[in-house]
Amino acid sequence: MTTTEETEELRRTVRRFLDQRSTEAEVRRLMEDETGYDPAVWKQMAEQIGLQGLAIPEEFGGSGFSYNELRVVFEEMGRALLTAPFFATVALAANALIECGDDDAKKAYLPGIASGETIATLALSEERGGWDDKAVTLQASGSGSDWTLTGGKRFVPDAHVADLILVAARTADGISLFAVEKGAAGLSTEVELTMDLTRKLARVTLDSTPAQLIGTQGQAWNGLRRALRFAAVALAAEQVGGAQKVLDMTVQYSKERFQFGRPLGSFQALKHKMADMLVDIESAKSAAYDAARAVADGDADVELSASVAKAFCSETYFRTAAQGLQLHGGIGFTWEHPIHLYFKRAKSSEFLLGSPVYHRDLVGQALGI
Amino acid sequence: MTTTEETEELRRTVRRFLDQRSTEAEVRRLMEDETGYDPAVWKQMAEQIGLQGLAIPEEFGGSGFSYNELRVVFEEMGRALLTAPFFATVALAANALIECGDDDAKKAYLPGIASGETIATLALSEERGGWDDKAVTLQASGSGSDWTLTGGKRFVPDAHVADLILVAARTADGISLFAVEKGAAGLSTEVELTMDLTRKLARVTLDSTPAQLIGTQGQAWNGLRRALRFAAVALAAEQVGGAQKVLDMTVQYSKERFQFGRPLGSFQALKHKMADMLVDIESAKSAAYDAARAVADGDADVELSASVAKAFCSETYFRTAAQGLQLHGGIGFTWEHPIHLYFKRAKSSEFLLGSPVYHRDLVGQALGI
Amino acid sequence: MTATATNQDADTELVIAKTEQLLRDYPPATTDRREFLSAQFDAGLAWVHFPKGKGGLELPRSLQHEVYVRLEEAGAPNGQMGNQLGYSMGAPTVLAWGDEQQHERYLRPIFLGDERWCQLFSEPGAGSDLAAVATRAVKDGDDWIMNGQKVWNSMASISDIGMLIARTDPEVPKHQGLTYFVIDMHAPGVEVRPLRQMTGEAEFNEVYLTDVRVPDAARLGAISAGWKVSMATLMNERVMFASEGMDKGPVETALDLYRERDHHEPELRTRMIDMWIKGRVLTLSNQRAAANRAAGTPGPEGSTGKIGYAELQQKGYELCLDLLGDESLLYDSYEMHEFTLESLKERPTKIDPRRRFLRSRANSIEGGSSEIMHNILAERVLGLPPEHRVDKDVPFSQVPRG
Amino acid sequence: MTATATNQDADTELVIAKTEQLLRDYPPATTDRREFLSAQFDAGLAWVHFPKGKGGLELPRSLQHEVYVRLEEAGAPNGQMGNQLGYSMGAPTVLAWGDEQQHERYLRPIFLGDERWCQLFSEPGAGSDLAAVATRAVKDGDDWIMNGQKVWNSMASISDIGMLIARTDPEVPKHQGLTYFVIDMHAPGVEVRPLRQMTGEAEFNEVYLTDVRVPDAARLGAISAGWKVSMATLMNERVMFASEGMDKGPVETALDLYRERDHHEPELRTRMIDMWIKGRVLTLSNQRAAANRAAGTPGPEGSTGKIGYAELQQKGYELCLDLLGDESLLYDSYEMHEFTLESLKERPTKIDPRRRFLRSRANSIEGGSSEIMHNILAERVLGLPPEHRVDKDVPFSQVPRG
Repeated sequence: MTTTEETEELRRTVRRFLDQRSTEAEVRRLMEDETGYDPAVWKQMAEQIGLQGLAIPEEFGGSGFSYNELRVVFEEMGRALLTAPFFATVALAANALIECGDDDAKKAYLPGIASGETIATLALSEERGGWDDKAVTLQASGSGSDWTLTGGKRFVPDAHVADLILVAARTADGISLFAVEKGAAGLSTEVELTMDLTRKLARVTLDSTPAQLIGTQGQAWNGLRRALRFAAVALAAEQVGGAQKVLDMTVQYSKERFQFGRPLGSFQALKHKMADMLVDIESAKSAAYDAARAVADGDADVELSASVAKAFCSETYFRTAAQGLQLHGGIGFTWEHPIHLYFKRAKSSEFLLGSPVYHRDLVGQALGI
Repeated sequence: MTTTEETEELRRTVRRFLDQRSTEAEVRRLMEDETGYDPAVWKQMAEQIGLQGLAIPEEFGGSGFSYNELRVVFEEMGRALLTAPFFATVALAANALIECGDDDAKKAYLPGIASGETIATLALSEERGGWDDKAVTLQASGSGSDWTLTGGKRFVPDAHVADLILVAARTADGISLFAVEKGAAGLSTEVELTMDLTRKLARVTLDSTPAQLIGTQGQAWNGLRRALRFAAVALAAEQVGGAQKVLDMTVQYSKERFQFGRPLGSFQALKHKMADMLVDIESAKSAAYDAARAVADGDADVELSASVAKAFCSETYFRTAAQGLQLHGGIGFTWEHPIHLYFKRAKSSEFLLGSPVYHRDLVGQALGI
Repeated sequence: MTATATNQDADTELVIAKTEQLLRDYPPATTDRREFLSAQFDAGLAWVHFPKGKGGLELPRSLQHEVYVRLEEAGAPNGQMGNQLGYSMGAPTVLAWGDEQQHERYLRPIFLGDERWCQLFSEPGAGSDLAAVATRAVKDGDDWIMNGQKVWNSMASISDIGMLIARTDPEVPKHQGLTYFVIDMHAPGVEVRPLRQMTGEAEFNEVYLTDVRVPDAARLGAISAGWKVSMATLMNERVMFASEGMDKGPVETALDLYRERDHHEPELRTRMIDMWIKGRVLTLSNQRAAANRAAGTPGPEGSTGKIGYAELQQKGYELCLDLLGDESLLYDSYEMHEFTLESLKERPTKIDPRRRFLRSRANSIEGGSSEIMHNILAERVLGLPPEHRVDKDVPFSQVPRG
Repeated sequence: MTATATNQDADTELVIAKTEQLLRDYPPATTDRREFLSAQFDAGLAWVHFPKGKGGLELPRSLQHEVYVRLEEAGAPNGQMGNQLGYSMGAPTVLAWGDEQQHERYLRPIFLGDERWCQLFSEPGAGSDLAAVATRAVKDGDDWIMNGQKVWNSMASISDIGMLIARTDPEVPKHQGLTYFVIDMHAPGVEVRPLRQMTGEAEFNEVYLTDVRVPDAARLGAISAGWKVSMATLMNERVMFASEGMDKGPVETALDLYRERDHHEPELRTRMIDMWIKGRVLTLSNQRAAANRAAGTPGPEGSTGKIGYAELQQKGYELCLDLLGDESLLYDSYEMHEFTLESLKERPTKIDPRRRFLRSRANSIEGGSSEIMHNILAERVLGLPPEHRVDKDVPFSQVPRG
């Protein structure tokens, strides 16, 4: 376990980088840009601070740090609304590979992710959405090492720029995981218009597309489910970072904005609302940090911790963003003010990887009720 | 339909009466008294203002007014925390008789209720509680006009002072309603210790107790269910009256109590909380008044209106009482201050006749979801 | 239990008779829009509570409803359509504060749709604190010269007349130095810019005023009486907000979505029921408020409606999104649409719930924020002590702003 | 990834070693309670963060935990038991503000349980506004004469010493005229009356002071320094409140009730899960707060704990009642119990959830109401402007009260 100082040093480094490379102007530029990220920044992230490989094991080209460090990176990215395929690559694809139980696949793909050469993602949901095994209906054809995929996937983060798409599909014995590489025959991707323009989601269409089986046929779900939960912990950290930023903006605004000859922040009703936001965010931090610790420590009930964090932090972020917008008054409702970007990120990240309603249900199952 | 002025005149009359006869000192005296009501006040209510018979049809000795008037009476009684078997007699027993479809029973019992001679109640719940047909398991023995009852009933308002207990029991064809009179063989009652000491609830034990069948054997449930819903509307009106009183007390206190050299009521956070209480109570009034109107008009969906009112007003009253207690600070937590009496009435009346959870479920069924 | 309101019955009969007479004399199918509306104005059926000769009959406002029900049934033109702000807010203000010439000048054109009106109150520095308006109007002979910036002006780009408050005296406390004008939106120096909102479209505008020359005849009420005059406008705005849009609202939308889908987590059923109850109770409250207003005994349920409306919209569309599921990750279009005369006419019946979800965030801000409404309820209804005011007795020019 | 806190490790080892030494030298099974505690005090294991010779070792406070874990395992007596207020609030205050004689006089008797302490701060007119204390202390030779009324004094009926703030100068602003005393609860003129609460029992007392004579030697800190001194006491109170009672709390009670019953409306499952999550997150927050305090980087999660605790208790026991169903219509006993030495010892493990439900209403009032905690978070953590203060620079005698 690292000391607090080391973690905070990492935070300062990442924040400094993002302050310069993920400015509001840059975020807005990428929102309008279909590609949705800046390759130069992507390269710097990998080469200058090694973010993509931070929590990838050293034997697969990473730095071997834990989720205790990685969550700080996601917190800062959430704070800066970083618009890049980092979540897709690191939270989804890298975790899916780490949990796939297939050393060849790890060796084949993780080093490229760690070095920043490979952008990757995970394709799970289909036409009706959903993030559990029932969401996967796409049927793979083939056997042994000879497989093709035909069908569609939706809500796939950054699939349109991915070099590697990990696809969950049905085979005889259950759910299997496949690797599909960019340019594969019959593969096409199409970006959909997202409410949150800072995270691109694409449709993936596969038409007899050759695919590489990862791990054992029919045995992928346990690993995938763990990877999805770990990704949810990363998302919870993002949410906490975004929520803290909204509170900071709101407190700042309420000190500078005068109404009735007084700063807004001197009105007790508003002060108490901001205090509630603070209580909410501090609680969310406790949930997110503990879930990250549980991933790092390999707790037996890590999936429960992940669901708690995803459910709690999702709602905290949304409540915070909604309240922050309200406290900004009219200006907060305009396109030109940044707070709506956080509001939309908050609402969208509620749904991504399963809504709070879904994760609460999982918690109930874990409690046996 | 009456004009607003007539209703308000009735309100003033009832309030004047209760201001004198149901003072806080009197309520506290009756809380500690197992009988739980003052027979002299009961007689005055019937003879001086005719409250018991207000909404009983004229042909059965009442004044033939509607629920539009009766709900005002319950509102005021809720406000004054009247400690008397009025709810049991008028809301439960009289409604059960009016809806029982048995003219002989009406003729036998309603005039006594209207004149104040008969205290009556309805025994439905049993050991496990509950307010629907599943709660009724007590099996009647007999046939024709010759029946006896053996078993227990619980949570029966004021059964220990009732001259007439209407008992729901199972017979061959379903649920039937029976009349059991005071002093009947094998009948005993025992007051339980209630959280809300202003409303007495008793256990009723029946041991081969002779009982008079009311209405058609096995056909009582529809009428009973309607009566329970109408009683719930009366309870909702009580809740609204109690909530308004709590708000009045709280506003008054916050104007008189100084902290930091200012009246409490000048602190914006507290002002907004009281404004929220107001919004809540005004909404509850809309629900309760409309449900009373629906009973008076005989709306086809009157049961839905009743469930809406019971669910909404229950929670409004509790929220209001909890917030009112909070705004009173330490003094509100003491036995000597009256606000805890409202708090306990609020919580208890949530459960009586079915909790908000139960009534919301009924609303869902009515919506077909 | 007998009704005693025989007067009321007679009034209702009169309004119905006059409406039917109007429809007989000017059959909608064969009568030109302006001609019909002009006749309606003359019959006193434009605003029945207005004085005779000024579009009204001096009868209770609640009876206007009887007119509209019958006109709509008969397919007659609607004098509010496309000019809601003029009809609902401009006209009552002109009537209350204008002189005879101004009544003559403005009321009929509003009703005939010859002049559309918009509202120019809010400013970047005057939101909840509306009286902090900084737009300056300086007397210059018989005219006033105006400079300043207004914001949140719906319809401004297609309006002819703007209801505006401006500061005519900065050296007195803020409420005292304001004056109310009805300005010509086509005058030189008036520039209207669309204001894009988080939904993508531009429902509102910003209005920049640069040396705009306004004749003194366009002043409504006395110099420095602007705050009182503006209250007449705002009172009518809140009535509008609290009652609008209840036809196909968030609850019905959610219920449709709920029924379209076959399975749901139990939590969603709970929330669906809860929301349905809240919606029903709000509707009942609005009905009660209307009935009490009609009976001349308005209660607080009038003021509580706006808070409840905003909350229902917001929570309701949040539920809609949860029912939509992952489709809520997407959006229909962020293209920037402006409000035009055409968009006004084709008033879309089905707006995407995700757009409504975003739009609902403004419901607790526009037309008096929920915080301001809470203050009003606490102070005016409950009689709690007013906020400590640092700007009350200080000249506006010396009040801290930011 | 290597730990750098080698100092910390050494400190921990020292504490453990000393504790084990104490247990060897004074085997709990054969050692008298007072003797053991006296030895523990001398070993510096009473309050490890206190100075040497005064019950401590000048080590981080967080290490006290190591002592208690081992003593409890070994069945040793507990020096806090029955005198929590003296141990947790009195001792740190005496240490911080008392002189050498007072350290000598008070610390050891607290730890040995020879003198039980209670707190006499709140008054009927000084609740949230604690500095509005009106109890008067007037100098009379070497003594002070006290008159006034205190309220919400737990343990007062069985205590020997009361921590009291009194007004010694009413002609200066309220925070400036207070002085702190540790008074003899057995002195003539001190009358303790039980204060019955809504649960039926009397957990607290009122204390009436009539011409109570207190020697100047019982004054803690300088004359007029009482406000600052009282802060030392209160800081420790909030730590107590935020961390207590998490063993068999409302969530576990609810889960037991949930599992005992076989069928439930789906809404109750939703709320059960939600409450369980809230409880878990609050526990995590308390752990994080403790870890940050131990690491010397306390964050706001310390101050947020009390708000969260109160809310969890209240909502949690509301859920318990819903799970109990109609049994919630009943109560176990409203008989008035007073707090006695006996009731202190037999600390009941299973209190009826309906009683806990009623008791929970005080959680958001006692020890700093949730409203006050919100002010603190807004002003001290978020740095928002303080409330407008009418009583700040005014002599206490002229501040409006009521």
